[in-house]
Amino acid sequence: MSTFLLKRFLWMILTLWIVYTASFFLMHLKPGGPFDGEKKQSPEIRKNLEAKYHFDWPLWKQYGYHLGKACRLDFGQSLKQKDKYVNDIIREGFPISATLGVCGLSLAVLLGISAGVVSALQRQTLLDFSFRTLATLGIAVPNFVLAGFAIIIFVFVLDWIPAAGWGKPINLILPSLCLSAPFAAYISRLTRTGLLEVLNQDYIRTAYAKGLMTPAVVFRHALRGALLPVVSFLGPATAGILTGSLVLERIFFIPGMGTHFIEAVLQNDHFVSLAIVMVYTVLLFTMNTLVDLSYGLIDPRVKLQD
Amino acid sequence: MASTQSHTAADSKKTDEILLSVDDLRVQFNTDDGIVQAVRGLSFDLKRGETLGIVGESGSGKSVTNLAIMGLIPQPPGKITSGTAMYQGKDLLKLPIRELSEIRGNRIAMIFQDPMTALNPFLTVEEQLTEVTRKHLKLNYKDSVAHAIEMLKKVGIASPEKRVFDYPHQFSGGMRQRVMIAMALSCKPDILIADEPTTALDVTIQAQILELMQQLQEEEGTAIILITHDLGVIANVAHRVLVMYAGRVVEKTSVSELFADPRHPYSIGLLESIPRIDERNDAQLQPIPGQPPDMAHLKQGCSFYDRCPFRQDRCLKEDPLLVASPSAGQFACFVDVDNTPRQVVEAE
Amino acid sequence: MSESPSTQVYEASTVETSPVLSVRNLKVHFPFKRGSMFKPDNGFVRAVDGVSFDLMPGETLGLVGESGCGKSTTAKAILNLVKPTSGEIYLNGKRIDGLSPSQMRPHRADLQMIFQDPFASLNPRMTVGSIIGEPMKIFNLASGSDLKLEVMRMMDVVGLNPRYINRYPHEFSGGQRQRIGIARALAVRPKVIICDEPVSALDVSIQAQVVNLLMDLQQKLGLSYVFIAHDLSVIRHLSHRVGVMYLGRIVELAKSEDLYRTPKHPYTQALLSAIPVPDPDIERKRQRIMLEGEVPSPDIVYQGCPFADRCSIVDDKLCRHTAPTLEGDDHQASCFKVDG
Amino acid sequence: MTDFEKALPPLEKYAEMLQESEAIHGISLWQDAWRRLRRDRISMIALSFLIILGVLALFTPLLPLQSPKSQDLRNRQFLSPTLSSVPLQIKGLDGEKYDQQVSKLWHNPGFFDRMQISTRVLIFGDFSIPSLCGTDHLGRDLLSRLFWGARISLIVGLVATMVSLVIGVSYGAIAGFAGGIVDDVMMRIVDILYSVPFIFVVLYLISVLSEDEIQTWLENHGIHRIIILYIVIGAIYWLTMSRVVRGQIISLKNEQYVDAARTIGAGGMRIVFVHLVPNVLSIVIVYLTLTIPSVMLFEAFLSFLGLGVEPPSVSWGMLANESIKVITPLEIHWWLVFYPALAIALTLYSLNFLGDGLRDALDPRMKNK
Amino acid sequence: MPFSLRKIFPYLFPLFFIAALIPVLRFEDLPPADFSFSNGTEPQSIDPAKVTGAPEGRIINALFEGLYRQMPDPEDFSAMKPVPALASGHTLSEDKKTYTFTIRDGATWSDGTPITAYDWTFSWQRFLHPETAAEYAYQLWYLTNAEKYTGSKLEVGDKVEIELDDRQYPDQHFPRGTILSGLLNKLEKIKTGEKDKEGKPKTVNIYHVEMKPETNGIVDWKAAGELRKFTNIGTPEKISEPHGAEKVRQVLIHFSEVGVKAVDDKTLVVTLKNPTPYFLELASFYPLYPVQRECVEKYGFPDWTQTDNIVTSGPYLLDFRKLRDRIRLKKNPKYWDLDSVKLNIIDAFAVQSDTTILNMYLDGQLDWGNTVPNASIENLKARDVDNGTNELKIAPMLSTYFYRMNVNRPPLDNPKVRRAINLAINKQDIVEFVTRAGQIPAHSFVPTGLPGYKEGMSGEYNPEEARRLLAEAGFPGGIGPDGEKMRKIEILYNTNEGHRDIAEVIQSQLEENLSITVSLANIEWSAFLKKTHDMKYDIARAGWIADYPDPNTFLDMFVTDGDNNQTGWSNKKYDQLIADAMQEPDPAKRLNILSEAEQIFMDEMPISPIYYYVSLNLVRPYVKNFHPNIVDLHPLHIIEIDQEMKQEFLKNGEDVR
Repeated sequence: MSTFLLKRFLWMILTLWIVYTASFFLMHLKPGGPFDGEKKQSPEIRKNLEAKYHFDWPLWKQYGYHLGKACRLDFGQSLKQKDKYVNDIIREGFPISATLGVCGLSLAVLLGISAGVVSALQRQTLLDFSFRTLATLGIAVPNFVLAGFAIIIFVFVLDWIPAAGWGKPINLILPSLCLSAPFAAYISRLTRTGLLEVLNQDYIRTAYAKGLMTPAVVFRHALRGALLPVVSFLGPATAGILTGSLVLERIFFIPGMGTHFIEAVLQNDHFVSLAIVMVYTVLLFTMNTLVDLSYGLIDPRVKLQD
Repeated sequence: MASTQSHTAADSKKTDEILLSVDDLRVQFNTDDGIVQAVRGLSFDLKRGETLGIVGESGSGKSVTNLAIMGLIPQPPGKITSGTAMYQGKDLLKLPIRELSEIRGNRIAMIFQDPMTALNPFLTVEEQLTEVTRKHLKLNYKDSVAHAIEMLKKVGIASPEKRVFDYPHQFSGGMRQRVMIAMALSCKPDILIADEPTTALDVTIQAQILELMQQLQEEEGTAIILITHDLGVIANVAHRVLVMYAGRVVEKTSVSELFADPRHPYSIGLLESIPRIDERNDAQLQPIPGQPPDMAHLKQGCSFYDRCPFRQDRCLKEDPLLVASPSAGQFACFVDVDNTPRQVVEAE
Repeated sequence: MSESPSTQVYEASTVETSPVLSVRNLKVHFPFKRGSMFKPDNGFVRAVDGVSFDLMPGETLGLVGESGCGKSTTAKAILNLVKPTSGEIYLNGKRIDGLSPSQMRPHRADLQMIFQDPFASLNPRMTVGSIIGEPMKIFNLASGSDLKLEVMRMMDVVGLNPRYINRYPHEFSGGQRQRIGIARALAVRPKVIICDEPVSALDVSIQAQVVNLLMDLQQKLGLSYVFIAHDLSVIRHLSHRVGVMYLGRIVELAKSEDLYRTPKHPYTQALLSAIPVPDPDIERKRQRIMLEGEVPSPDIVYQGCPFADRCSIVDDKLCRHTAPTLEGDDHQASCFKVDG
Repeated sequence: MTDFEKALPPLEKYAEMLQESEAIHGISLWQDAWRRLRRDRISMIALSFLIILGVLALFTPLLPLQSPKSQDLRNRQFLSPTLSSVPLQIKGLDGEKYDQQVSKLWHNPGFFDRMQISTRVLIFGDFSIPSLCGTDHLGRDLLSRLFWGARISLIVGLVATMVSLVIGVSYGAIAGFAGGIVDDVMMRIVDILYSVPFIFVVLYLISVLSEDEIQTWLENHGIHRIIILYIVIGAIYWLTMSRVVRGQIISLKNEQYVDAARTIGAGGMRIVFVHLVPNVLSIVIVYLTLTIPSVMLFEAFLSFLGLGVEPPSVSWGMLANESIKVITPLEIHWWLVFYPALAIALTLYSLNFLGDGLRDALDPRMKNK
Repeated sequence: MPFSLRKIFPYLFPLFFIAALIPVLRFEDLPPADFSFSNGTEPQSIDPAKVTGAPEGRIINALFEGLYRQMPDPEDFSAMKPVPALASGHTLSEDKKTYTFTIRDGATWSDGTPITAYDWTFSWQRFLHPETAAEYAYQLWYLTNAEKYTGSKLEVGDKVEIELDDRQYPDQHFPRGTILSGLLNKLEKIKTGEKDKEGKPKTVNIYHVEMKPETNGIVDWKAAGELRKFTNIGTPEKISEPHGAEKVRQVLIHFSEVGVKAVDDKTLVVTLKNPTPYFLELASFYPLYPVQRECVEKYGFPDWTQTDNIVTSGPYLLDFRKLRDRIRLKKNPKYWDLDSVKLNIIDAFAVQSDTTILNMYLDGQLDWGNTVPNASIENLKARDVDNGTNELKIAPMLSTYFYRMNVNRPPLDNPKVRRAINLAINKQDIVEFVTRAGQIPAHSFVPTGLPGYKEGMSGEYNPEEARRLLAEAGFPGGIGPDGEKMRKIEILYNTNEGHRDIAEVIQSQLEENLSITVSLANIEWSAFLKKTHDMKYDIARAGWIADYPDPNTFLDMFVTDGDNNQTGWSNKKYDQLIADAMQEPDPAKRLNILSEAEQIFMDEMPISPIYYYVSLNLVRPYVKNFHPNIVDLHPLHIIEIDQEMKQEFLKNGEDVR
């Protein structure tokens, strides 16, 4: 296991390096720079700005310089949030996005699995059909449209929840609900198919032959196998949650990493976007590794694949 | 290492008490190709301590019969259209699921063909063994583990105290089948249904498993329904035999009678078509020509008609019923009953 | 059609002719990664560990053994489907092991295979015509409408209705599918066919049809078979010589009659006695040698005789240190305790 | 060999049978699956919907719809569904005037569309369907925009998916079939790409592609920017496809019929394309029906960021995006939300249900269940 | 039973999520603010020298203060007027080039230390210093030699200051290292052999300086000194060594040459290059606000701006700052005019989405929303009418929405084509039906509303005239002289719904009125800027907000090769007029010259003005002293809350629809 983790760690370092390099050059080759504004600066001011942030250096030299700093986890100062170090920005944004992401993911898992199990057990009934319809709806309606309606209903019609903002637990409800919707829908589909497949297995027949009743069979025997696809979906789901939160953070005015990232990308705040890309990469990699580990923990037959 | 095969011990426990009585069982499945009549009017009795062999080709309805008795036919697409299966005064086929589940795994247990897939790969052997005894014998966790270890010891698994915490994939095929047997026999059932228990195993392992089953039967007096396509296995362990073809019993007789004097043309063909280990047939094998019928589109008349060397015009119209043979057994063919000599017709 | 009854049994040709297929000291070892992801366990599986035999023209050599004894791997190695670790394979006197796919291709016309699973060995998306026609196309044996006629002829030869040329495998029963597989193998007019458990997936009543067909074809076309099976009765029925395999090695090799009548190796003896005879009278009287335990895993390296652990006549001094080799002229066995 | 031939029955014998054999058609797995699919009511409804949608989208210029782009700021802003209509004022025009009116009413129609438009004018004249779905903030007819948007969205969905299909299948098939170190390296690349936040790549590519030189070059080669969009989206979605295909190929590689193909001397290419790929296709098709919706949604997401298609072209994503602007607590122009959402939802519904149905129909294990 | 992680894992799995939540679920309970408003994008910095935007301005105006401050004119609340702030007043010299400011008694920093004239010399030196890289540095280039200081430009004979490479913190340019003074004798430019990013050869400077002695901070320029050679620290050894040049941090024009001088603690003298009638407006512009030297030099940038470190001078203190969430301000008890400060705690939310702003406003989370979604303007107006309130406040602004036309690209090189395009755009329709906030259709580049200024005229919407002009230009009916249709014109705009709608309407109008083909291209902001800066467009949207209330802020950008010209347009007469206006001391004459220039500009039409912006503010009825004005500037400290009204308002639980 430790060799597995070590190998994974090394792969992550390599991935990080590749992603860093690719992103770095993509960013610097992208037309337009961080110092462009509606008003074009005079050449003198521009020169001073470029000198200050080493943009006057040849690209490879900048790359080496910043990579060296990045290796020491120093991403320097933001080009746009000039009062802030990049690390501060992440330190402020990450916990917020993490809260939102974990809530969204938990909600997605919870809702998705419950709906999927019910749907599979009540196969071809009205209940199944309505769950599947709901699930398709969850996938089909973009979450920003969903958010619009949720705000109207919960904020203005029912007046339960403040419209936007961050700071109180109640602020978490709408965004995580909207964030989780497509994933809950997808998970319920996966659970349903997975469960139906597992219920056809011989060992389920064995379990029935032992005299177990349906709940015991489903929860003790079938669900583990049925959830394997759900577990492996959690990796991509994390990626999706991260992307989804980009939009929702904007609508619900949540100061998470997504907002920072989008703004940084759009404003060419290279150092911030690079750092956030790194954080996302680490997050995705960690999540994928966790998924692989859970796979091994759930299915004893799974073998080690570096 | 060497042991003598003997039925005496088992015979001594055999009584005439009828444990299970199946009457006119009919099962059908809805498929894309139409309605498949998997079992068409099957009846038999099972006595305490005996081994009833059911032999037939794949698709002949032998597995479906037993799944039906256990209430394990997925419905839909399956449907039990008629019949009763009386066990201790209750009709298993009509029992509510809650009551049936009290019998399943407790009074009637089952082992399956493929021990690779019949055990849950996600759970340890201990988890799978204890759950039977905890449910039916109401043992607490500690006792149930002890019981599980004891059962594993009984079926011949070395160092069961350790292996009980292993996962199925850590066992070899034969060992897994032993675990299945241990699981099935945990509650000392009256009836053990063994659905092709050795088909997936090697011959040397098959011999071990069959020996084990017989030995346990001797000890516990369990009645066994043994489903197989291997006539050798039947000859080895069964007392009585049902020969099934296309969802029907075509011959029902004692094991010695079947091999000595098969009556139904299918039984005869089956015996002639298998190569034997104990003698070199210099002649070619005599296969049964043709293919088993399509169960979704059964024609009128005897379903063996197309492949039968003794067929008559009458067979085309009527489906023969089981009749008593001169020697205690029953078979379903017109020829012998009417005492007409069997006339070989050219097979297609 | 195919089931024309014949009383004449094809006898193996005389010894003077040279073998069509020779296998010398064939070894196939696979690396494996095993164990859970938390407890990895890597090593080598010695699937085939020094197998040698000759196959004479017109002869059927049965290879028998329990699962995992390496019989299927032997077949695959001969056909160059897996790479042998060491050893030599000669087809018609030419060495064919270690050839590249293109170098191997000309030899494949003489060497064909019939597979175990009639459901898995046919591409479900191809018609019978294209399945049987494919080898002919590859070897340029026929083309155009001739190809179709050739295919129909092959179908006829194996007892399939030639009119069904445009049907798909799933529209046939197991026995018929196996006939398709046989027709595909025959399409290139091979001399040697490796039959890897060709009947074990079939119902008993169908098995006999296929066995008869194979024997019939051998007689008519002068084929040589390496017939691999775990079913000793079938092997006995159609083999001229039989090799018994255990843990990647042939432990006994003899003429069919001799082997079944007087098995020498303790493993062969146990194997034969384990098989139930479809006759309750005999069954009741039989003395049975019970082998204890299971076939050990082929990844363990043995110093001595691999069967020693389960052997009833094991001699600790003799068997534990050096492995026995096949000894004897006609009736060979690899055991120190029997004389050749 | 000659012995062999002698033992075979004469070839001529089969010539007559050949004709009989023509009459006997086998049922391929595809036909079999189709048969099963036909019995699935929901799938068939979904399929019919998609076909009708596709046909309508293809022949949109032929339909008597209002102009998707002509605005009427003064009189038709935010009209709720109504029976009033704007006639085209094109009938009777000819030559230059006609051309001018066409380019006023429709955005840059191609040859095929022009033909349809003239046929439409011939049949329907100036008549056009009233604004049954209302009008938008610039007074344009929503119904017409929905239809024209369907064209773009469906094409984005299809083409991008096809791009992902081509890349994904070839990449996955090569990796899976080659195995060993090649497979390791190729899949590791996929893993790494999975970790790249693709939004970034999209932003980059789109801004690079709107560079003047590149744009001129592309236009000179007849490549429209929207095509680039398809390719970009497709290039993002191939990752999962390649994993799916690789997994399938690896499991099929060990099938006996592949061994059988080897024993008859089939080469690597033949094995991949004759034996493996057709058997992977069923999985791929099911996966496609799930990819198209996500591509369409991704286009909506891009539209949300303002990076989707360029007006006056219109896509459903753009309509959906416009709709959130009118969801305010003060007033909701419900038709601007409802109809685009309905169109998207129905299409994705159909694709999803069709996907489920296809999986059931194509999966051999589900046979007879 | 042996312990097995695997066995319990499935039960742990749900727990995993809950466990993951615990460390991240941290909420703090904040006391509610007296007043909350949306501040647009997150301020880039609260260092006055570092920023350029309006959101930053709102915060800096609350935290800091300048010599003067823009306040609503008591006579006309819609006008803003500079009033004395940290300066108690000023005198202006005869030539209108020298301002002498008197610093207010009792003005103190928030740490209690008094504010002196030296704070300005320090702050402005820092502001102009090249290493500060202040984007707004040009706002102070009205001072003599200020531009040279920022641009590190030197001529032989200039007095120079040399900063040695002995800084306390090398990455902070304040506190500075040892400063030497001297006269520049000779300036050598030597090629390094390397090339810079654009591929031009790189050069380094060797400064030959005659050193001047310094006693008690006073340089004796008359005294003779040794000759030394200097070069910048980046110069490679292989060049600096043969020349015997010492490596130093900076060689700049001596700051005593720049037109700002503290005579004593209370007197600040500012010398300008030209008479600048709007200099007081500049003096009340936030980039020119002073910062405290001790604070900046102690912590350095950016640390000095952190909540715990910052020392400010304005009516409010920085309570805390949460990135992209809010900045909380609290009353500064040391403020000199404490009485005028009404609110104790203010929250400035960095909300960007205007829909979200509206939601938050209607839900009561905001007292002031600084923008409104277009789609809701009508509803909000109707709502005001229904409620009898005046929450939506619309006021004209000194800014213009316009389209640049690339005069280097045919057919746009023809002024008649450009004028035709301008006349074919129905601006009235755009403001009435697209922007819909009461924006004013623009007929000139300089917005109306500058007193004494007569704008240039570009002509009203007139499709007939437009077609005629186009025909005159050689494209009758959109068909060129070669019989081909006029090439497709592309309108470039940055990604934004509002821009898109306008572009779509204009596209449709041009096609309708002129029968020319127009395509639209939207690209994201920075790529858009790059393209317009590089002039790779046909027509591009643009907007310009006045830096100060004077036509010059609009007009000087279109001089030949002006940084913000970006159209390729050049007109000698125009250039001359702008230069003349610069020198003209008489305000009225000056405006006339500018007016003449704009008319030339409008006749040539390198741009097409679309409309003048308005400011849109949503303000709750209980907020007092909020006055819409032309620069959309709203001093926070004078805002009052009518508590009674607020209580009543909250009690009524306002119906949002």
